[in-house]
Amino acid sequence: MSEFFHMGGYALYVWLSYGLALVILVVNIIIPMQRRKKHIAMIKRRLRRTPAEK
Amino acid sequence: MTASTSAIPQSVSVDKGLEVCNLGCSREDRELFSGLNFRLSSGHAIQIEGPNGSGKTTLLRMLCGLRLPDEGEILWNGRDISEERSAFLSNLSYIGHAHGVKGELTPLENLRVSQAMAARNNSLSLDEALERVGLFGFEDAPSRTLSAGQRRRVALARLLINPTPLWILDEPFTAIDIQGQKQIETMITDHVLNGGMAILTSHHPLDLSEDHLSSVKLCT
Amino acid sequence: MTNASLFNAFLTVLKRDLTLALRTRSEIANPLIFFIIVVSLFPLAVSPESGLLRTVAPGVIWVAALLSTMLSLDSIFRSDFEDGSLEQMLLSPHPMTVLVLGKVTAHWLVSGLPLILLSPLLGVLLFLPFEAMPALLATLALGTPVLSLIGAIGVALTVGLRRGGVLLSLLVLPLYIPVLIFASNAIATAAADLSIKGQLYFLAAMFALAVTLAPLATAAALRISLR
Amino acid sequence: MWSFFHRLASPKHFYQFAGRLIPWLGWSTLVLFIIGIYLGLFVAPTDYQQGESYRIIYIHVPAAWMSMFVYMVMAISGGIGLIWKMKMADVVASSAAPLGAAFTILALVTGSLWGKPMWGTWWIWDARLTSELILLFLYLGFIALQSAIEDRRTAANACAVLALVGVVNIPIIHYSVEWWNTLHQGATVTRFDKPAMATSMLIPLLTMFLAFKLYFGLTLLMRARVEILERERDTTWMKEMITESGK
Repeated sequence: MSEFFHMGGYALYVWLSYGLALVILVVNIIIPMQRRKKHIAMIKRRLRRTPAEK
Repeated sequence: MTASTSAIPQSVSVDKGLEVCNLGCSREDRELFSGLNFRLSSGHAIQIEGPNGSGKTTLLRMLCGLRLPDEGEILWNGRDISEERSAFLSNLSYIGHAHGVKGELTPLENLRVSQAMAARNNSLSLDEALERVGLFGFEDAPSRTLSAGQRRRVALARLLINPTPLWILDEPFTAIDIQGQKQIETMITDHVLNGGMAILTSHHPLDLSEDHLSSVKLCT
Repeated sequence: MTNASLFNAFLTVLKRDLTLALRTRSEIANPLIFFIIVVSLFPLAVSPESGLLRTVAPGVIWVAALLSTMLSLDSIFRSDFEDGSLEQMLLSPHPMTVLVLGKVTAHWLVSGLPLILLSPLLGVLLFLPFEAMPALLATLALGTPVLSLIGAIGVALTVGLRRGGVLLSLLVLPLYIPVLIFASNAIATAAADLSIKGQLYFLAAMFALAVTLAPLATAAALRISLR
Repeated sequence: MWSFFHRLASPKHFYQFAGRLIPWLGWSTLVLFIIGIYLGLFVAPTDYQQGESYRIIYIHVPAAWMSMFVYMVMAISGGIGLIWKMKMADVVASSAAPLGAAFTILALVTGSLWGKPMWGTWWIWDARLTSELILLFLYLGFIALQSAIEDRRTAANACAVLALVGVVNIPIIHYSVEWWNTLHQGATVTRFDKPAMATSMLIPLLTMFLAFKLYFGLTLLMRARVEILERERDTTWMKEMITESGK
């Protein structure tokens, strides 16, 4: 198994690129989620302050 | 928010002239005005009144096609102005708050430029036009040496050399002295009385009879 | 709107912009002085040794020409935007693309042409071989109009902004890269006494593309910025 | 079919439609990624020439392809927003820009990581990497222009013009960089194009291509929904939806 991680001597490059890819892909999913929560919370707060006129 | 329009005499020909149907505009998410309806036909003027920030200038810019309406449409002779752009523009003269007179050029040069840019020119000579707006003797001085009021008169002189039926003027009387205002007022009333159209934003009273003048009020 | 009055409008805009530029003479001189200063920085920064300077001369002259055109781009629409004459041009019945072409030609005459006339002097400063001088003039003659035309698109997009200067370079420089590649390479090839017909054809093709398409994009961008 | 697109033009329908689609997209992207990476790292044989380092292409090539693809999406949706005045097209274009920039950065870094063992330096002015770098400048210009203009509609229209001008220039830039590269580098440097791929190497690549595409769809819809939340926060339909479902 350790031979697998060794990647024939290129471990640094292969794992660095896969690691970076993972980071970029995950970050690009987390950011929208957090902004979504923030916006929904903001809208809710505004709704509580001005009761939605029926 | 809606605009109230005092009674506008319905002229005979239905679709001649400018017609605004259900015009609305919102800036960012603040609604400036909506549901605006009025018609302007030859021999009429409309004065647009409203407090600051009620969207008067934005309305004028929409009427001359500089800004697309958010809702509703503007028709010239029955056709939407964005379709018949150059036909509409050759019948329109617009003088905005920034009146477009180059400081480095003399009044004569400024007029010569706008003469070449217009579709049709009439026989009035440039000197005569400048004289009529009270700029006799200032023809060759660089415009930046003139006062703000004098510079605005150079812009108003443009109206005389390009005979377009529709005038759209944004606060035409700003920075102009009493005597000058008289001259410009007669200019506008003469234009309207012999069949022209004018839309202006100004609180200056125009001595036009009821069937030649109406007003559109924008309220916030 | 006969095309006589259209051509007349084009000429009027051209004459107007030229008189305006000639009346504020410093606006013409500054980019040229910048052009000379930037080129003379390289011998100080790199090395005064002629062999090295000769190899970098084409690239250095062209990068300096590019940057000095960037400097003078802002003057195409900025003053007209501020005093309202740009609005008047948008509201003229003549098609805006023709008027934009007039303004860009005036800008080129004021900024591009002096660059071309000045460049042999800078070629001498950087020991550019004599055979490469015609190539230098030819590439600048074909290239600087493209710089003005594409630059006009960037200026039209940023004319509404208070400080659009740096943003303008970020928008426009990537689009200048093809011209830079073919022009500086043409001069280097000419310095080695080889034929540069291919590069000049490419530059001419880019010029033709820019002359036809760029004014359309500039007119659309102006209409958007003046909303 | 046309009415489907027409309904998508309304923020309300787009928001709900995207909301239903996102879970499906999310799971299928995850599954595809797992398969692709498993195939790429475990199953694909080692390359006789480059050894294990060639496995980086399973990230680099799809990312490079996506960076071009996203710019096309931006230009097309910007164009639609400009011509037909569709607000949703502007939302799609502005949501796609940061994703495109992320893909370009990913392609650049993995490209230099892949090149390091071969050339011994972190960066080499190879034709493909240089075009990728210039594409990054185009993305940064787009994002900078978008944040510089306050009014949302003007910003969207201005960026649409920039994207259309950019998309016309991308092939010109690409071929002039290629031509410039052949002049200076000559053919000695091993060409960057994919070596004749054994099928066992090709399958992971195609899986990763698909995974990246679905991933792009997923994040684009997520970002677009957030943009709609921001733009439509005062509309009645948004308020009702928030109060009634709270999601």
